[in-house]
Amino acid sequence: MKNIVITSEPLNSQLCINSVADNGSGGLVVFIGNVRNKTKGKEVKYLDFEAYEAMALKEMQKIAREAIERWHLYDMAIHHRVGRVGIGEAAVVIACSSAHRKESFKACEFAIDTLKKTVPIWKKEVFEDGEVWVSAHP
Amino acid sequence: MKNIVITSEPLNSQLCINSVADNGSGGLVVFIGNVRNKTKGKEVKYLDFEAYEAMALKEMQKIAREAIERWHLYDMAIHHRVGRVGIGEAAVVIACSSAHRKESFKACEFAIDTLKKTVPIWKKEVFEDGEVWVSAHP
Amino acid sequence: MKIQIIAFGIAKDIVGKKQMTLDFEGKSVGEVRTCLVNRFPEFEQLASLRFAVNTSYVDDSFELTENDEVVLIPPVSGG
Amino acid sequence: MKIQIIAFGIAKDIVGKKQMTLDFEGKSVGEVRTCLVNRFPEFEQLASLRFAVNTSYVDDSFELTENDEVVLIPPVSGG
Repeated sequence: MKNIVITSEPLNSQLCINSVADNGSGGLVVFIGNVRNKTKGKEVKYLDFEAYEAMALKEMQKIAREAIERWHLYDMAIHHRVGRVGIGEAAVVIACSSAHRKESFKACEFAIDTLKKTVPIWKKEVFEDGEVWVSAHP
Repeated sequence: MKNIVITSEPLNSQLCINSVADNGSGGLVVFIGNVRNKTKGKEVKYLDFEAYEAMALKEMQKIAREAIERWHLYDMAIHHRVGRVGIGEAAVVIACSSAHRKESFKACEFAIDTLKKTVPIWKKEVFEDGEVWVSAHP
Repeated sequence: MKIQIIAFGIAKDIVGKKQMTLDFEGKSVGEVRTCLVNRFPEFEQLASLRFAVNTSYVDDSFELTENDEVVLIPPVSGG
Repeated sequence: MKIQIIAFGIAKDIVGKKQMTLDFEGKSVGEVRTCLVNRFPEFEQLASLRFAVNTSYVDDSFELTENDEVVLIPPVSGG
């Protein structure tokens, strides 16, 4: 699936959007997850993402396939960045298109919610004085 | 409000997205309404949008202000195109950003739903053999 | 009373021009509506017809002043 | 039985390397879990620890074969 991408290059949201745009589609919804400058009030220098790539791609494909089927989408694209990602840069871009906008909103939210639960990608927050694997501990 | 725009130039969704991106914002949701090639199975040549511009800008500002307040957004931008808009081109782009993604999804959907009810903009579908003001008749 | 009418979208097609002077009996927006429907029966076939004064929606009870600009808002279809 | 362990994220920090051979008693993933927690008590402090074989999640009852590759999946945090 050319729409499911893991890359260490900066994400291009326009490219992701274009890959699901279709002359027949009226509504297109996009989610962009940007790296925040703070976590619990503490300044973040940058994030470092690690992926178990073969499995992550497979799980991302599963999400897209399920979303397309469940909400009758024209298409869905999921692009995830790995490696070092700076503040304000996109870590993930998800775009989907459908004849009616309600379906795209639901499908896009489902995709990011599910990605955060099932896709084997890990992020480490790097601070001035140390680093932490996000969500590792309860 | 520089984020509320009516223009006869092609919309640049990246510009709209950038205008609400903020180092503090984790979740960014974008809606893009593209012109469809068909309506009820009939081929559309292009759309022609007319706006009562002073009032349309005011109503769009109202929507953004209400959404920002209700869902504690960082920001919202609404760009609407007028004049002749070709198939596959964007008629509207709405982008918003918030600390948590759920709020952005809700706010973005509220904005496009409300825009379609309250903002004085009219679209005419132009076919090979005539033209129709959309939704004018019950 | 004489007012200025400004028409958009299909309303412009129905009255045949963007702008016109309307001389009507009464002073409320509701009476403008009645006068318009009588003169242009096609308005009755629209899904809705709203009015705006000073870039705000007004309802039928709104009272007009001589030479007010009243904007005809047929069903909107932006987005 | 001997299997290959591949570790990501914090699991890699806990075992101290990306890849290792594990010699454990039994044949199920659950028994791998017990062996790992005994050897690296820090695993007990994680919010979760899942396992994957052949790029699919497997549960604790999954039975392994000699030299299988078992991937340790600590709590994911993509997006």
